[in-house]
Amino acid sequence: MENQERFEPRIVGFLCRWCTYTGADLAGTSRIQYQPNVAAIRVMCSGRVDPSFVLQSFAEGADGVFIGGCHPGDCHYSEGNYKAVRRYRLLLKMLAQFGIDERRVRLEWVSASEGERYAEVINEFTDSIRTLGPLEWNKEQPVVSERSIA
Amino acid sequence: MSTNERIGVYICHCGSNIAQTVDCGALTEYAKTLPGVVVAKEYKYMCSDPGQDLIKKDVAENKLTRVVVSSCSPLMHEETFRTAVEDAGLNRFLFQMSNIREQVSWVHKDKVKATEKAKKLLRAAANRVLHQRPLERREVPVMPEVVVVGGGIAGIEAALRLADAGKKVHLVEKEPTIGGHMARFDKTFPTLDCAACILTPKMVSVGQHPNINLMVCSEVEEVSGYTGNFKVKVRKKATCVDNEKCVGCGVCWEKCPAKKISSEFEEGLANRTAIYIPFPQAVPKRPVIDRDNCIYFKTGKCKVCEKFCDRKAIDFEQKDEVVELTVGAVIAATGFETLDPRELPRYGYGRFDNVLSPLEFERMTNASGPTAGKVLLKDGTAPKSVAILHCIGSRDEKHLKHCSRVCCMYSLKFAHLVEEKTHAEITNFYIDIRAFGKGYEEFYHRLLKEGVTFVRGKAAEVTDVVEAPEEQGKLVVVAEDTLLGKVRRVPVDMVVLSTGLRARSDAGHMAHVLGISRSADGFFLERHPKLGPVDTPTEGIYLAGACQGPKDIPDSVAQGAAAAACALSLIVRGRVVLEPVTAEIDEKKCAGCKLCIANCPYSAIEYDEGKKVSVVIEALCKGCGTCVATCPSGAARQKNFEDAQISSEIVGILASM
Amino acid sequence: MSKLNVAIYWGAACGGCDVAILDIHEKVLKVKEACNFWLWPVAMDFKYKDVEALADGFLDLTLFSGAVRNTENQHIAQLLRKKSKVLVAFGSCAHTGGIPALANFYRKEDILKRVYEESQSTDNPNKVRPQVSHKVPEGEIEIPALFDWVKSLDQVVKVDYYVPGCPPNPERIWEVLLAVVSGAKLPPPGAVLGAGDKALCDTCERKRSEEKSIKEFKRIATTIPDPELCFLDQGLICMGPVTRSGCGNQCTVASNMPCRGCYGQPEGTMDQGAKMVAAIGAALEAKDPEAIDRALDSLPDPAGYFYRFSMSTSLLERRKE
Amino acid sequence: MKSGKPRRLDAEATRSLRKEFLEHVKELPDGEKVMECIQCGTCSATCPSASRMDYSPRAIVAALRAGDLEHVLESDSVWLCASCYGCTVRCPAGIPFTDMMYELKRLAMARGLLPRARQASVMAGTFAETVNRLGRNNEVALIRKYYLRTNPFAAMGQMGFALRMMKRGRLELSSHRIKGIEGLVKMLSTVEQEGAK
Amino acid sequence: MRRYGYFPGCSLMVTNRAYSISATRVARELGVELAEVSDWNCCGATAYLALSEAKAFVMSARNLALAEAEGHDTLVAACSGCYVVLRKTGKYLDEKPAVRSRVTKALAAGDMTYNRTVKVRHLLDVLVNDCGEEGVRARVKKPLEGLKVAAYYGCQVGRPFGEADDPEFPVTMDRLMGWLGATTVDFPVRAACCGGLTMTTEPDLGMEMTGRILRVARERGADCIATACPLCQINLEAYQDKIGRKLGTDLRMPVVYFTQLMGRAFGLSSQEVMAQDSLTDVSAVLA
Repeated sequence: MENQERFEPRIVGFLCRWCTYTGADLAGTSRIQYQPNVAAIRVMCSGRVDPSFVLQSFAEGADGVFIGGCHPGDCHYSEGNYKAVRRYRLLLKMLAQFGIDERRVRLEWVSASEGERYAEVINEFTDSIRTLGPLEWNKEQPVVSERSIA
Repeated sequence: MSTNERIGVYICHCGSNIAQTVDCGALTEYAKTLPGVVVAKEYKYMCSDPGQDLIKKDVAENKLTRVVVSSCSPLMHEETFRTAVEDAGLNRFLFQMSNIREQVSWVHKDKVKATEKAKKLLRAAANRVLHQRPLERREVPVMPEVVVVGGGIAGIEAALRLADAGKKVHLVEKEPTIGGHMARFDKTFPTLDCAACILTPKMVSVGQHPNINLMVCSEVEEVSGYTGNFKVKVRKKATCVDNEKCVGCGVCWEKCPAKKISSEFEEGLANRTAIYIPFPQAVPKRPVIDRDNCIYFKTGKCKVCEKFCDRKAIDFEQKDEVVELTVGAVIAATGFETLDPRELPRYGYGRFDNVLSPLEFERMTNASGPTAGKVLLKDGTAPKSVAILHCIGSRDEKHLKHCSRVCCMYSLKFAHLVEEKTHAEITNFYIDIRAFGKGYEEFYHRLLKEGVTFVRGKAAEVTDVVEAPEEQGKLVVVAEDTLLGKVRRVPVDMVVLSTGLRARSDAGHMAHVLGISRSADGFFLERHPKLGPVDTPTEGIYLAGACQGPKDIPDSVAQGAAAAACALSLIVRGRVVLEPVTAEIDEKKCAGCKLCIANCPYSAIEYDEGKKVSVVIEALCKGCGTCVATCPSGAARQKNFEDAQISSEIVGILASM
Repeated sequence: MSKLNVAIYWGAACGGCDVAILDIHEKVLKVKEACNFWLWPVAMDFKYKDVEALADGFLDLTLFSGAVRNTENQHIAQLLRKKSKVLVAFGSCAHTGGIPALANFYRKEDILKRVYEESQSTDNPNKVRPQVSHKVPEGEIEIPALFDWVKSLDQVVKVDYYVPGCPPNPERIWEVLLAVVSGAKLPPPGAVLGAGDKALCDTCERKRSEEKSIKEFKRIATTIPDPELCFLDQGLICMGPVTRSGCGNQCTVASNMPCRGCYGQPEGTMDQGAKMVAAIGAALEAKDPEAIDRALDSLPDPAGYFYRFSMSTSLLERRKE
Repeated sequence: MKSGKPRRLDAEATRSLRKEFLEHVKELPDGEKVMECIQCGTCSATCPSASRMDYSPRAIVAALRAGDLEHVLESDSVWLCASCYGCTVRCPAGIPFTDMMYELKRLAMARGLLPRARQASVMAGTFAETVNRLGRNNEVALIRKYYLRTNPFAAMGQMGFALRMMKRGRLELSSHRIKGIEGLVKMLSTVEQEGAK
Repeated sequence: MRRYGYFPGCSLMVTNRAYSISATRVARELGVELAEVSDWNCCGATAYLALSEAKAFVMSARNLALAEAEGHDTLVAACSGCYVVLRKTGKYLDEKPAVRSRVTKALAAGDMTYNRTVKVRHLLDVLVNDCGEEGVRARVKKPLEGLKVAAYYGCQVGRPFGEADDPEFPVTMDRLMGWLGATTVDFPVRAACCGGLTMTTEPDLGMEMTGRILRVARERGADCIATACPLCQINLEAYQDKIGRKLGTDLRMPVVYFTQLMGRAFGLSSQEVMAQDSLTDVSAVLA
């Protein structure tokens, strides 16, 4: 294993501008180190995260998708995070039918003041995706895998 | 992807903040390979004038149509660069920023991996900018009035500043009087001015100011709307006194037969009546009826106050009233609480008579307080020895992790007052003396000269277990004198616990009402710890005083004035520019399923019965984008957060190098 | 006006689309007047070699129904593409994979095992499986190879137009044929013909509320729906909001049945299933994850429901191997 | 505080002792908080044994910072800890002092820095011996061996007590060995083979 | 009948059997079965921890695994020392993967597994909080009227995490004594350490610590000290004469287990609560 290059997961993050994105910035101003695998896309609210984006991310080759929103009760738009969590639970259920482990998508509440928590959550999520291994959905696969079977 | 657009990419070194972790040269070379990019440059400080000029020059010379800057967080400098792009003649929204400082160079050490992540983010931004559209910003008028929530010294200062500038201010206070904590203090550090002497004139000004609408016994229940146009619902609790008729003559509280009610203002060291004013200098000087303790409300009989009131100002039938205000700005000045010393049973508060909380001690030393300013033990005698215990609950991760900032100084003030009033032996137990303000260190030296003893060591407990004859009948403070490395047992007559300051227990609720965040310590979170200390992320909502973190009086006053200046600057402008992030619905695509209407938290979408489509009312839309995520047919679109824009970022992040 | 040269073919399909063509009733005679048929297996006897013999681009119009499931489907699709000026993906299966593409939720091996070993009507003690080539006394015969997953027509050849539906509405078929026959100016290639641009709700007359609050999902098999009220307001999943209009609301209005989504997604929808998750997921009443999951227990097969006709062209296309 | 001339320590040895200790401490839940000590002295003032310690709990952290752990381990300070957790409960920095004391005891034994309070280490050793043999403790066997190894004369002072206990049948004279002792021994030797502390 | 896994601990087998016997007995009165985990071993205790942390965890984990295998989700410890070590082991197993894997491996060597489903609780917590005021009061037949008790918790009942009560100023036993009809005296040293094993290793220190508790109990006018830990009990009762002699004061004081007082209030005989095992004169308390 030591000779092999470590699997570096490719993870897309969707961060709400008010809480998690600001919390991620706080991790930066506080110089808290974490793993570089999550690249963040800023949205105004976790309620803006269309499940289509999650599917698109997997289809484009993501190994994991992270969604960050405000804690329940703290949404800048009052209830966007509740909409996000409802969609998220249904999405997980549907992804399971596609054979995608539900641990590959995570919705977490990280507030603007939780820079340290952001780093912890990202590290933990990155490690868990690393354990799950690559998903490689976008890798071209043969349509006929074995000639012998009709 | 082929494109006619001409993108310019600018990589900022941010001195060495970015450059030491991200290979900016490689990033610049990489930028040149991206679709549509015709110019890619790196510079030491993109946000500086020469940096911005670089963009402006390139837009003209290279006929750029889009601009990308890789630098700090957009929350920091997006506006700076948008303005530069606009100055160069492009629409300000044909610009995209990628955050390679806060989310790359400051959080990763491995230069190779950090550079790789910076490339991903840059590629996402360059992809996205191709899908961005020119947008117009919406201007809306700003309502000229301001609500100040909380009538402590910070709120008073903010209200007076605004009112003096000719603006109408609504000052909302929960208690029956303004004045806050400061009204309960005797002296103030380090100058030892009498708190009442400097505060009460300001309170009177508030009460008399024609531009101030003072609402006591009132609470803000709801804040809606947006910058410049907030609707604030205030509940005015029934006080059972008609303030228009009442002149504050005092006959009602003199006659009230319910006299044994513990006074909140006096920390329970004195009693009050059921109809009362908290203290003689209260503003407004109008009594309120405490319904829980009023004999009439408890038994249906009494009404003594009504009988004696010749102004006919008593109204037992009075009901709560909800007032809706329309204002341009809101200033939160809701203050703090002191930690309840019962949380730390080791110090014996509540078990021993002569262990006092700081507010009890403030009242005791106050000339108009329950002991007329005398420092007395429970048995009425003067203490011969007093211990003052610093840092109770503060700097303690099990209670308040933060330093409460004011306790060292108020402890020194207490020591001085005890010395002045009793000549008792005084011992301070401290961890570090933090005398950081103007004249504070000098005050510490004064105390040293006065002969007050300082033991460097935090008190571990206060006990009445006697280990030596001299401890008999005393309270014993146990602490390690860390300078000597020796545990000391100091027997005293009285202990004052300098408890820390914490966020109010209703701070979570208030934050929710105001739509603002709190920091880890529970206090309200400012927009920027250095450059926006009284701002919140929502323009038009400002913070003043200890609701943002522990503060002494001068800092609270300064913040009150600063918040007033911020609010004033907003309402004097008269108009405010809103970010164009609102949703719109393409009537060519909308099938009228109404799912967006069900999902909008602001009722900002209406159904047009004629066209059978849903329509966004832009003025009400706050731009969360939930309807866009919901819209099944792609008819709803969020400006500057369109599906295609977000999708192109996903592609950018995941494309292989 | 010379007659048009036309081919009609079915790939992996049930044949319903061919029947739908016949459902234009007596108008079919008008079609006959305007067209020469060169291939229509369900109606007439032609051989592949007859088609192979045609000059490239000889056929003016080919209607290809059915998905692409095996090497034969692909081979004929490629052949017809070569011979046709205009190739139309006809019906849901050719358009988006249709019902056959629900197989994409299973591994090929599992499907073969089920069909050749486990199904109740199977008697196959030696577990014989079809082979791609097989020797018989007459020589070696070839059987088409099954693909790992089902594809839409445009995933193997370039398609000019799409006519959605399971099956397409006969009225729409007639309009399409009329347009081609009359030589009218056709829309740009890639367009969907015989369907509306908006979602089905546009043409649905049911009353819709402005607050959706779904406590649990009901099943059409055990519920008699209110015929006036939007299905979603009744807790019944209706694919109308994420499905193109044009079907004539035969299910939602005429039959009191929720839309099953056969017309595919409207233009602006990124992914039929994901959008359904977004739209109805957000409309649940529950707030905490456990309560949400309890409500979702009443929806045992969301993917099957949301991608009943569109699996091949969905963002993920298939189950992870 | 320990008096006398400060001994010049071998710099490398000092560093490695400190490093090893910190590594071990950081493995404790909240162990890393030892770095956040604010030297307030709450621990020492709480500790019932502090008056007899050369290095009070606070001073131990100070010594750790100064690279002076060796002196701490040569003193009997850590052996006076009665494991009452008072310091741990009160420490405003959240340092798990009691667990840290155990760590220091183990380190002292491992390094052969035998303390003046030899009794405690003998007690620990004797206790472990008994438990390893029986699976459970037997007070009589424990105390008997302990006194034999430390101060046989002191045992004489305990005679009255023992007699009173015996009268009430409160001395377990025969040893109970658990049934699963074989398995337990295997488990413990697995740990030993792993080289775990 | 509520059923809990029960871990008596070595010292309750003979030396402090009065505690275990009275505990089991009053528990039964309250409808609680303390089902002793079979073939348990030493918890890993204080002294063992000083030698090898890893081995101590394995010792503890074996007991937790036994309880789990017998289907218990709660393991009740009567001895405060065992309670702390067992609970600490649980915490490390939960929080420290390295400890978990080492312990798992060691357990496997003895053909055992532990899935971390057992919660460790103290006997005092269970009898007071699970049985509740009503449950206890309903059993009281002979209220301990007039009895002034110094409720002595010792240090480890609520420490270091204080889940069931305040770690510095616990009140559980005071509440219990009230239900039994007794009163408790103001007892500031309620959670002070008795000295534990220092009584043997550092006798001067141990006697100082134990002596203080006895002295304050007398000063505050207590008729007896009630304890919830065998080590506290033995230190307080066995050394009181010796310490008294050393200090030149009379420190004599009955020292009993809280369970013995419960038993008496429930109407059990003094034999049933093992009064005969006491070294102090308990006639006025347990008679």
